[in-house]
Amino acid sequence: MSEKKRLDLEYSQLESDRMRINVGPQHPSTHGVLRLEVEIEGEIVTEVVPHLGYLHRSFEKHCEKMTYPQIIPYIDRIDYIAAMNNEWPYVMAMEKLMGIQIPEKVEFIRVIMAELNRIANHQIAVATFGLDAGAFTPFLFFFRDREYIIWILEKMSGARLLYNYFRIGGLAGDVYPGFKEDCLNIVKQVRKTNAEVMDLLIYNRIFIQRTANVGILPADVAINYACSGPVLRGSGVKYDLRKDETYSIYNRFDFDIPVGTGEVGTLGDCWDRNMVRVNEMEQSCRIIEQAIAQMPDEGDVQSAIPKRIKPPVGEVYMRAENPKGDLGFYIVSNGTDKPERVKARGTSFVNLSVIPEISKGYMFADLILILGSIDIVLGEVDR
Amino acid sequence: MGLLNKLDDPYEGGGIVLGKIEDLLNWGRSKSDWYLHFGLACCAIEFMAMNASHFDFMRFGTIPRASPRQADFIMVTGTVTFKMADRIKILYEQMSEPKYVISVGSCSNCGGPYWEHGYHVLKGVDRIIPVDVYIPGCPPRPEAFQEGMMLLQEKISHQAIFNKRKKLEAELEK
Amino acid sequence: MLANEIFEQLKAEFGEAVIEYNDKQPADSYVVVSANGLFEICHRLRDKDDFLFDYLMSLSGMDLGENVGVVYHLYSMKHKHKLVLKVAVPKSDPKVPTVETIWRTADWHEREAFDLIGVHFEGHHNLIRILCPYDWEGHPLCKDYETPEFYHGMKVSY
Amino acid sequence: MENVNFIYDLLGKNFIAIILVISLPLMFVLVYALAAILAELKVSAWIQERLGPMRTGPWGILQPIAEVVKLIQKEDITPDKANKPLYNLAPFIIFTGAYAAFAVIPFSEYFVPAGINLGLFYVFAVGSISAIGLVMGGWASNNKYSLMGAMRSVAQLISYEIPAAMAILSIVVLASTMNMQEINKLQSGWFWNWFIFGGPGSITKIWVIPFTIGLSLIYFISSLAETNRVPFDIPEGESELVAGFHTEYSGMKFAMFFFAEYANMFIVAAILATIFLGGWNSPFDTFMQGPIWGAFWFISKAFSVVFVQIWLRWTLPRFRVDQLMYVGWKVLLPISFVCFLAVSLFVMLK
Repeated sequence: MSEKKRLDLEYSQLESDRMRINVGPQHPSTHGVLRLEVEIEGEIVTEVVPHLGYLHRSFEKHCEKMTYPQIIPYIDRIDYIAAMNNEWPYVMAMEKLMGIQIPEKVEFIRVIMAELNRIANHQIAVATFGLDAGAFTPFLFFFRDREYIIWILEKMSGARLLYNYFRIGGLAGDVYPGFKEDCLNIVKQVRKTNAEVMDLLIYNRIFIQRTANVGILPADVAINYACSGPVLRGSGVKYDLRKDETYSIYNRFDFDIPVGTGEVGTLGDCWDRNMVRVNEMEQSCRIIEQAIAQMPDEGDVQSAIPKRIKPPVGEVYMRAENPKGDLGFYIVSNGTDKPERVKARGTSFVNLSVIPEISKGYMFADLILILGSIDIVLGEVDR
Repeated sequence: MGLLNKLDDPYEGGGIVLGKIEDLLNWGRSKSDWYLHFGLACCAIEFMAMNASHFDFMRFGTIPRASPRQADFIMVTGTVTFKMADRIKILYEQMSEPKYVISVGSCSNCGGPYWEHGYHVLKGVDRIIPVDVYIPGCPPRPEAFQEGMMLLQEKISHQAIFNKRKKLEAELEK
Repeated sequence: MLANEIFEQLKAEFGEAVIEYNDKQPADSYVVVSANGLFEICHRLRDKDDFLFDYLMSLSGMDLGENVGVVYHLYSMKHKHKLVLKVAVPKSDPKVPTVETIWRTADWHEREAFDLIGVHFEGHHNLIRILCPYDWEGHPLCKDYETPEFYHGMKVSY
Repeated sequence: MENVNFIYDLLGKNFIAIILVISLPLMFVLVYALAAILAELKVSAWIQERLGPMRTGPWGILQPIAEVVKLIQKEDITPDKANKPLYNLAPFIIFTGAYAAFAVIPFSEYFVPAGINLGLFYVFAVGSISAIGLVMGGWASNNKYSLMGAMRSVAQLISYEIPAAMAILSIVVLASTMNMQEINKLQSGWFWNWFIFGGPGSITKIWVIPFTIGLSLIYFISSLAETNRVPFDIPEGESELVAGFHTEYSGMKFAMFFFAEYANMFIVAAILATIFLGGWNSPFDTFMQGPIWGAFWFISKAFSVVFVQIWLRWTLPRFRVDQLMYVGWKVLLPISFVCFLAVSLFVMLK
């Protein structure tokens, strides 16, 4: 028997008593009202049981009772951090179901809005991830920038957080004068802050020690769990709906899909997932710049649609690349102005289900980081 | 004894000494409010923005505390579901007196957009815990948070510590 | 591979268990299979080299009035093709075999469908409620669901 | 050697004088803690492009006072299942540990509360008392988070005392005394006489300077761990353990933890200032040297160290518990041994 095996055996006989602790629903770093029932042995996590539903707001019930345009505000409230991106798959699904052609300018504005919101979402994700690791200041740097993005979105839609801006067949309003300059300024500011945070947080030695080789998610496990977005890409799978299942006008832009590289640790660890988000901000900046350059100045922002939206009997499943992964809507229409069934495939709901799998055997402090690296939003988990 | 009575009389006039002490104590409580680090839903994101550099909630003297024992007030930021309602009750009971509640957003005020068909949504957090200040909006803007915080501070600074009954009667007469 | 080709191949292999193929919809076409053969079909869909449906996008429960249905949206990371599977079982005996051993992601989706619609997934290792509280009564997304008046002493309706 | 204490000189060594000598550090602790709390709020705000408390007095300078006024009024909760005697005793023990250490801190040439010869030894002995308080409070709270926080903090305190003690021991070897006042007196003159630069001596000391600077860094890092500051704040790491060992404490008992934390910060800063940075000595020989100036120099040096502690807190992420142990036992301890060896060699050759 080798020395290592002997030690392992000895260790396995040295089991101490296990302790079950409840993390949440009120806990500073569960990102909302998630409850994790954690079994720990000393500091080592041996079992994690997530309990959801503390924010179950009966979204799908509401959809059955509302008319199609009325559903959009509820969709904002699913993933309230990236509301613009949320609305997109729903309106695309409706347009596909009803066969509506939308004007070109609308596509451009939608792309810019979605990418701006993607940056804002990733800023929160990286900021709170830093907060989980104990670094408070990057959080505020990111929030300072996010505020500038929010100002643009507010000028466009009138709301700071939940926009209700994408409508079936178009948009709620046209761009305001000076929109292009604002966007270009944001891009500059985002790049500047990213460079700053690279030094302060991402390549900080303590941060690397904390996050590298922690919470490793192999690619096959990630696919089997149907993870998507940065969680899947962090494991090295080049899968992005904007390229793989090109929707809207994403084929006109030149951008890369950042994937995890295992630069400082193992492929698919927390650091990789976080780094994918940071790199995606840069790619979003590129898309915004190109879209601003190509965007037509003139044009309608609403195509002609019937006043009362009554799609034909049928069903459609449409998904789009949300900042957190692919958000899908399964809409079943029964021919009236209210849907028969709307099912939202919550990205965070699916991504979170991988937690019990990848957090076993790590320290309790790592569990918090793994949770943070998955970037969940509880509104989407519980719907 | 006329002078003394004027200075410190629990039954007549406020009393200068007690009144001043009361002012000091109220000042301390109103200027130093530690809130429970606790977010429920969409409003919590706006509350995070509120804490960040642009709006800087800490200007009011608020500090986040993760433990309810050390918190002075709880901000119910978002939709309260039935599954969560039991926990909010527990959290509120764990807080040490004097404690206050700010209900943020339509959802926790009255159920918000989920008032009609939300089978799993509590229609207003005031059904389970007493609320001091309501902040409307879905979600409220950071300016509304500031207003709500100032209202809470004003409420605390006029609270009666001594002569509670007397002040209550005086208010009722109004 | 297109959905109708997949249907042909499945029909050739499983016969009776694959019921029909529908492409008359304005949007997505789908394949209806029977509950008995579901597990084998799913297994074959994942593992056969021509299919390789390794990614379960979504699993939705449906209340169809008399029946309850389950809809599977599949995707292949390699071939980039999609398939919609449907299965319907009577409401009196809503038993569908679980696919959580094929796609681990189905675990929580199935719990959700059980919670909201009341589909019973046979063989699921931990079929308990996921969104509603563990002591909640009824399945809220059923069309005939009636909201309870009180929950733990709290009034439910406005 | 006689230690000068201006209160005894003025009043004689009677009862009132003793009370005065005891209460002066206490008053200092209270005033200092208020200032440090304000500094923490304000410095963090400035680092993060905020303003910090602004609405309590001019520029928010009354904020800590408001906080004390409020904490006095808060309800004092003792959890039902807590071990009540231990639970109630713990904050007092921690505060006592922090306060007792002030007895040997030389504030000025003419004021040190008790100039005992084993000053540094005493500081270390008393500093360990707070570990008992922590584990008492954490265990008696009957809360799992508290227990974990207490366990972590005791492990951390014990392991980081060793490199800190090695660093101090080296200076003791160099100064050949444990009396803090004596150590101060040795460092008089220009700033290159400070022990961070090898202490008083001819130009031949130049090769020992890297080691003494290293020792001061080791002591500073260990002191961060001993006071549970970032990046070693895992006992109360907010994102994991809610509030660590004081999760269940409220009101004045929590305030005592709060005060003790800041008092501890000052003590380690004061020790660092005394043994490495010349204590109450002016950096420029006789310029601005004297009893009052001494207090000024001492307090400003200690405050600079406290400022660096605050600065680090708002800059760095937090270590994990095993990495913390790794840093303590496998990095700091060997380096401190090497430095100790070098310093001893230097003393032998001198």
